[in-house]
Amino acid sequence: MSLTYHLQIVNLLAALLLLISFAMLSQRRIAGLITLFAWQGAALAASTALVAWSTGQHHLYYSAALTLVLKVIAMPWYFFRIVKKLDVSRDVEPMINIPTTMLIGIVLVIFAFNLTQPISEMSGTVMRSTLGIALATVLLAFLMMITRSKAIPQVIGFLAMENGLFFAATSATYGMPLVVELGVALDVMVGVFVLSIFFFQIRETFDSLDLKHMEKLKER
Amino acid sequence: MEIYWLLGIPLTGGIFLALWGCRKHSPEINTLFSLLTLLAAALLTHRIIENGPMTVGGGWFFIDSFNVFLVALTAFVAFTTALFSRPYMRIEQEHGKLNDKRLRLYHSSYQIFIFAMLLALTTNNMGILWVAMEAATLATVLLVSLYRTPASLEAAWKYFILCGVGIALALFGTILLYFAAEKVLGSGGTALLWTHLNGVKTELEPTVLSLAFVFLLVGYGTKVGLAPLHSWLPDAHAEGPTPVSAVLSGLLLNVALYAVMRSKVLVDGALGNEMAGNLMMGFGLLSVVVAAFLIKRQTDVKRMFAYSSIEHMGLITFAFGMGGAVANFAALLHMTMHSLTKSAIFFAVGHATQKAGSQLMADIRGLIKTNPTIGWGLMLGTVAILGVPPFGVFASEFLIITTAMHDHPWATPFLLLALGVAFASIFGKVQPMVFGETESAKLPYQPALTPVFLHLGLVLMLGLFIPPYLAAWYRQAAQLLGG
Amino acid sequence: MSTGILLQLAQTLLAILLAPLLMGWVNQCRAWLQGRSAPPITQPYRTLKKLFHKDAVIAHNASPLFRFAPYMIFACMALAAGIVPTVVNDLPFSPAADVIALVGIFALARVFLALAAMDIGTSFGTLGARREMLVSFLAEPALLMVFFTASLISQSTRLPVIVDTLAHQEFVIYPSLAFAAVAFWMISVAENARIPIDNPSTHLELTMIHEAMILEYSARHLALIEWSVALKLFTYSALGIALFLPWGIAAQGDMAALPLALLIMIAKFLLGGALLAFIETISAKVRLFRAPEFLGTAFLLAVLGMLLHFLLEV
Amino acid sequence: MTNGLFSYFADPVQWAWAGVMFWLVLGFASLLLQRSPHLLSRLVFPLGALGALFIAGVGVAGLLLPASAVVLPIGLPDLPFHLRLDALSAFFMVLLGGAAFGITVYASGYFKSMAAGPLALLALWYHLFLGGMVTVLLADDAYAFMVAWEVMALSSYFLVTTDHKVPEIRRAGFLYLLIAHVGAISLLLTFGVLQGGHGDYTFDTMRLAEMTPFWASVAYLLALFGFGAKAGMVPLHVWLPEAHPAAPSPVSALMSGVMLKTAIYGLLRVTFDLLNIQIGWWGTLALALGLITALYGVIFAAVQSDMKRLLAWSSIENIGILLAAFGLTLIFYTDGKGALAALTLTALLYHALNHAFFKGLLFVGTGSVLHATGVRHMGHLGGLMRFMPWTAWLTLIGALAIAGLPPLNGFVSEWLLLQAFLQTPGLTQPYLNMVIPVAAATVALAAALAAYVMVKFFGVVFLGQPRDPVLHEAHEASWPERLGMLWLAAGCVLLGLFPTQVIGWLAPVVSLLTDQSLVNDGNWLMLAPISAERASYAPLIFFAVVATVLLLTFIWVRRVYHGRVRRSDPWDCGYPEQDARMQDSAEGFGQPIRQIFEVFMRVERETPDPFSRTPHYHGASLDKAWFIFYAPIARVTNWLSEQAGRLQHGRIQWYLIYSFATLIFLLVFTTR
Repeated sequence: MSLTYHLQIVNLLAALLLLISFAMLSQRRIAGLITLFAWQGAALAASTALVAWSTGQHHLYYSAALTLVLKVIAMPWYFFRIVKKLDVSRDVEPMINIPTTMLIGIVLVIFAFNLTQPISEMSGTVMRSTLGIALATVLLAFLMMITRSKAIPQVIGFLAMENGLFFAATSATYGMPLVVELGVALDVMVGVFVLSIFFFQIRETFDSLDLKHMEKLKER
Repeated sequence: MEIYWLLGIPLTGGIFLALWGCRKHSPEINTLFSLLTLLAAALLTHRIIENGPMTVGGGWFFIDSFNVFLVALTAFVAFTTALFSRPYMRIEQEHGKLNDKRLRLYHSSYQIFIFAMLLALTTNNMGILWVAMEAATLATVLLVSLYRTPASLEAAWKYFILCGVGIALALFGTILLYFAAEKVLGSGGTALLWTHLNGVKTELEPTVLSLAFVFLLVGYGTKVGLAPLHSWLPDAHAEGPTPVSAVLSGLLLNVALYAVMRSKVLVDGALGNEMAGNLMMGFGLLSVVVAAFLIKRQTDVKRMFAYSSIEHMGLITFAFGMGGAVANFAALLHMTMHSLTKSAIFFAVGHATQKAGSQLMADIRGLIKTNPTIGWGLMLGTVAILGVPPFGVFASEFLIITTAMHDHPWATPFLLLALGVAFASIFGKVQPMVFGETESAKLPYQPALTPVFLHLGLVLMLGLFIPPYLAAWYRQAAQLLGG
Repeated sequence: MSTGILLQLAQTLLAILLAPLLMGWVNQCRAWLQGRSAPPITQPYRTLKKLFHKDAVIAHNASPLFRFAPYMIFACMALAAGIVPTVVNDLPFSPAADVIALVGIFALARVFLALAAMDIGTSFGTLGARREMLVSFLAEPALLMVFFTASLISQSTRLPVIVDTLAHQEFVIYPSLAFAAVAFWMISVAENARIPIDNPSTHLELTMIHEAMILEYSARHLALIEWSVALKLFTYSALGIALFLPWGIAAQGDMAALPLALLIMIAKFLLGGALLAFIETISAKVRLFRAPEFLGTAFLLAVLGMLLHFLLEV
Repeated sequence: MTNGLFSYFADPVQWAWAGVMFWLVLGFASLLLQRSPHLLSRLVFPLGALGALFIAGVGVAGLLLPASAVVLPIGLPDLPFHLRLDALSAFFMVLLGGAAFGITVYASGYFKSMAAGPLALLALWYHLFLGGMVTVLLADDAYAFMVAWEVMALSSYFLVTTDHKVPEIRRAGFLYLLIAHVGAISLLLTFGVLQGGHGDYTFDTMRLAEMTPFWASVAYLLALFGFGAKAGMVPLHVWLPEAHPAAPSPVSALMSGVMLKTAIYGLLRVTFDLLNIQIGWWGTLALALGLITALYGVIFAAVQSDMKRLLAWSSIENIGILLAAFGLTLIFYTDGKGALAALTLTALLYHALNHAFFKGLLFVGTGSVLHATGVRHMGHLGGLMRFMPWTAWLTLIGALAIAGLPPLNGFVSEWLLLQAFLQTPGLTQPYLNMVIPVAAATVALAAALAAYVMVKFFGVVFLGQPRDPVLHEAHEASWPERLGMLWLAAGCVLLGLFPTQVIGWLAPVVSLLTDQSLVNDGNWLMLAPISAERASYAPLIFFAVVATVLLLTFIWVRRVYHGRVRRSDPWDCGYPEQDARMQDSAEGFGQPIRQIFEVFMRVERETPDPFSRTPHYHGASLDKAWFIFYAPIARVTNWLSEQAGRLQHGRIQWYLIYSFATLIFLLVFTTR
């Protein structure tokens, strides 16, 4: 009986995840973006922990903790620092204007649900539509990367994508083997580290993090 | 046992070089570690020749004839590249393009990169495979931006973002794979082990696997450089230091394709239809054609050969897509030939550009006069990569094209067109670089040409004679890939 | 066989000796038709005699080829004359060269003449050589086509066989041969440097072809060339006769017919010469640039004749 | 009877391979001899020539002995090199060896003055080239064939670009290699069609493979394209007039004389041997292409002013004639007229052999001229007969032979071909009956034009007054060069005088391909292919008569009249001053042809204005095929590559969109 509660809560969290993705899609200010990213991480961690508790998959606790530490505390803090250091406060107007982006996003969500419908049918796990939501999150993050024309938002989009994947891994399949998850986490960490190096390099070379400076390499 | 050596040596090498810093002898040490890796690889290969495929470390590592020759190839090219990079990077340093800090970074991440690739090749776990691929990307990102020029930074950024996204999609594919697998194998560690998956591939859920394969193909395909996911490749290959271009073109692409093939085997088993094959043929053909036409407009020599890598990867993918004993055999052969030849070309090009102080082909003239060995190296390498016998690249192209004509005639016009255009473009641009008059002086130092001619010699030999055991590997591997 | 050899030699000699006579006859007729008082019919012989007795004057830079050419040309023409059946039909040489080879012989002679003309390196020599080759490259295939028509009818490219079929089988009317005859006429006019293509009796620089080539020759060389020109005319006439009115040529090996054949032959030649003179008189020389059109027409007619053969006679 | 003589050749194919190996060793040895150019020219090339002679000998043996095969331990794992020496290969080996011997002997004198380093490389490529060609003839599986084929192309490319400092030569080499490569790919496709599947590429399996007419035609067309590209068939000929002149003369001689024949060999091999069905329209197509090629080639040869280009164009003409003969053979063969097919095939092979000799001779002749004067443009030559008589007279033989004049060899093959054309009433399709004699007319026209071309070539280069004062210093060719030319000239004469014997040697080849052989109805000195009644030609009698008459006349003139000669200035209608510039220039000599056939050309003229102090005339007749076929291709390619270039315009967002779109597309595509 309690399962249904968890189920509902996890579904709620999933919905929250999706909502946050939309919010990120519409968010112009970088600071806000980072906050939203942190919240997304939090939701993810919560859902992971819940799944772990409800299904007794103990290694999921680790990944929940990992998520909490990395995506809710470390990275946002780190990003805030970078933003402060490089004082890049506002994002410029995105490539496609917000309402259009939203519309596209909604279409994507429907597409994702349709796509995962047959799979969710046969899913043995407690969650039914979480896979769909995960895919939707991934696609929305992808969309966000496309629309943003500055370095940091793009990276945040990238990490949001990672979140979606994590959610898929945990909720739809009770988590990958631990080694894999650790590896993934390691990669993400290193990735962020490398990125931060990049930010400084780019900054000192182009004295801005605007991607429009980085369109020199092309076929002329 | 050898497997641990194989992985341990480059890892320690990376860490050691990172800590050791940039002393006088770090290039030599780099070479030394690569040599040791090569030895370990040789031992492993020997072992495999002795007693066939094996799983090591509780099934975490799996070596069969498919990946063992890739391991050997990787170790070999890594070693020769290290040989080449020793004098090359020295000169770069003298030219003041690099300082000690970056050289240290270069050496350590070079080793890490090798480690990542070897891990990706030898692991039995699809998840670890993904991790290793991502690690390889991360290791090379900073190498691409080593010069800190705007161009190199831009290239590195695109490389990172595009490959990152791609690899993320691949992760989703892996998750789906796991999702399908755990129903059969039960959750836990074993569900991602390729050997287990391969055992039960017929029982895996087709719809999920077809979905998974799309993600895996798009994901790893980005790293293979299949059009239209190839956009990062020319930038990354052209802007990094030449040794890095050599290993990227010669090795990383192979590893990515290896990942695709591992998943294709599973998907074919599960679906029992041509879906995966057709997708790969489509991507391959598209890449060949697009690359050929893009080659035509190049002015930067490294960029041009980067596109040529796309073309050849497309050809290999196409061949794998066709499937069947002959095509797979040809594709494996072509993998080998391409990495040997392309790296050799990059070595020669590296010296040439270093001498001319520019990568623009218009600035490089009359090599045959200023330095005959480099000139002939470049000329013969180009001829080889363009698929002119008796060089080995032709052997595989021969098999691929004839098989295509026999099994999929509709594809051959595109191949004919693309190969013709590519030939015209590349040769037409290389010829004046090698031949003709020039007033530039001779090369001031002795270039490291052993690697160039070692590779070309091998390619020439393989074009005329393939040792029986090598052929045996190829055949087994082809079998394994569903020949 | 031995009689064959004898006949062959006899006929060849006859041709060589009588050729200038034909030339003389044509000139005489021309003169009559133009109302001039004619030179004696033996005039060509006198000219040859005179030329042979003179000292040869040769340009400083003449190469051996220049002096070798006249003999070569003469030899070729002699062989040609030997192959074409004029009086008798059974000739031992004739297997040596069929009609295609005959064309080859003419070509050989022509090439040598042209080369000799270019040897001295005068403006006129080269000009003449060029024009000669221009005329020939259209005339030669046309001639070949005429021969083809004849040999398609007779299933053979050997002249004796052709003559045999046409003269000694039962009489058939071949429309194709009519076309061929017209073509042949135009060709032989061009090949023998007669009006309307060329005028043998002028040295007008701008119009001459044949004469321009032999400007530098003198004395015995010139004599040989003039003689071979006469021989060429003779051979062409003989060819025309053999192809288009072969009746009267003695069939293989009946000696009885010989005297008659001889008479008929002479009559034919007289007629032919007169006809040539007549046509030359009534027609005017065409501009050089028209020459290709003229010969192109001949070529077309010849091919047409051959097609007609396939349409009507097969 | 000769069997006994050659019986101790255990296995000709092995001897042939040994010859190839010998050449390869020689080539790589020459790299070591870089220090001593004398050894290179005095030792390596003569040895190579001996190798050529040996190959020719092996070829003769192969003609007399039954076919022999060998499998080498190299090649692909499942596909070692299969070599086989049957009559067809043997004949072409005789051709190759015979021509290559003379040319290589010549080369040993020609390259005397070259610097050591380049000479060593040249020697390497030269012998690789020879070896490659022989291997092409020996190959008995697709892989060996393609490898040899491309080695031949590559080495000849490096030979063509020997003088790579000159941009035009680089361009020529590039064009050559490009078209060769495209042709090679289409050959690959041919073999792809022919192969039995599951990677069995030996010719034996191809011979057995059953084919539907459709696929057989596909294979044939691909082969025609591939080999046509190598042979210089219009419109794939554009590389030939560029590449052949660019190469050093002995190499041009090899390429024109021998390499082009390998394409003919391949065409015969694929059509008559590998494909086991033939279709009539193939022949008609080949015939048409051949005639076009022949006419096109000779017309352009007539308007050239560079002597080597002129010869190159004339090679195109001869290839056209060979193609036409090939087509006619196919027509007869598919019509079940075995004997006539045999006749035509004989003509084809004979002409191939002849062309190897006289074209080789002419090219090396121009080589000597080039050495003596350093001039290729005929507008600056002339009067060389007086300074280099050997070269002149020997070249004259070649010129007369290629002009198809009796009693030399060129005439024999033309005679045979025309005879074949005359036999068409035997055919069943009525339309062919009519078309083919017209084709004969075209061949005759081409032959006549060839005579025009040769008069121009020889007359302008060797006769007349030197158009340039420097020509007075022109020196005669060196002895090895003379010997080489002598050999080739002797070939022209002998092949012309003894056709019956030659046809006897051709018999095994002909019977191999057409299951019929040509019976000579005449005796040993009379050639009568069908029947003595129908046609006959006896070059020996012919020659004897001409010679005797000539001698008699000469003696008679000398005996009866005095032989006095007075030297003076040329008369030339009494014009006072004579000037070398008053002779016809090369352009002038070609002018009538240009006027008549201007439709095929794009003519560029710049005529001087009447008042200019230094009048200058320039005229060039460009090949229209280039503008019709190649320029558009280039344009389309450029346009496409521009479109492709737009994909790559630097904005990372767009790149992401590509990935995104691809992903979505695939997802939709797969789930449907």
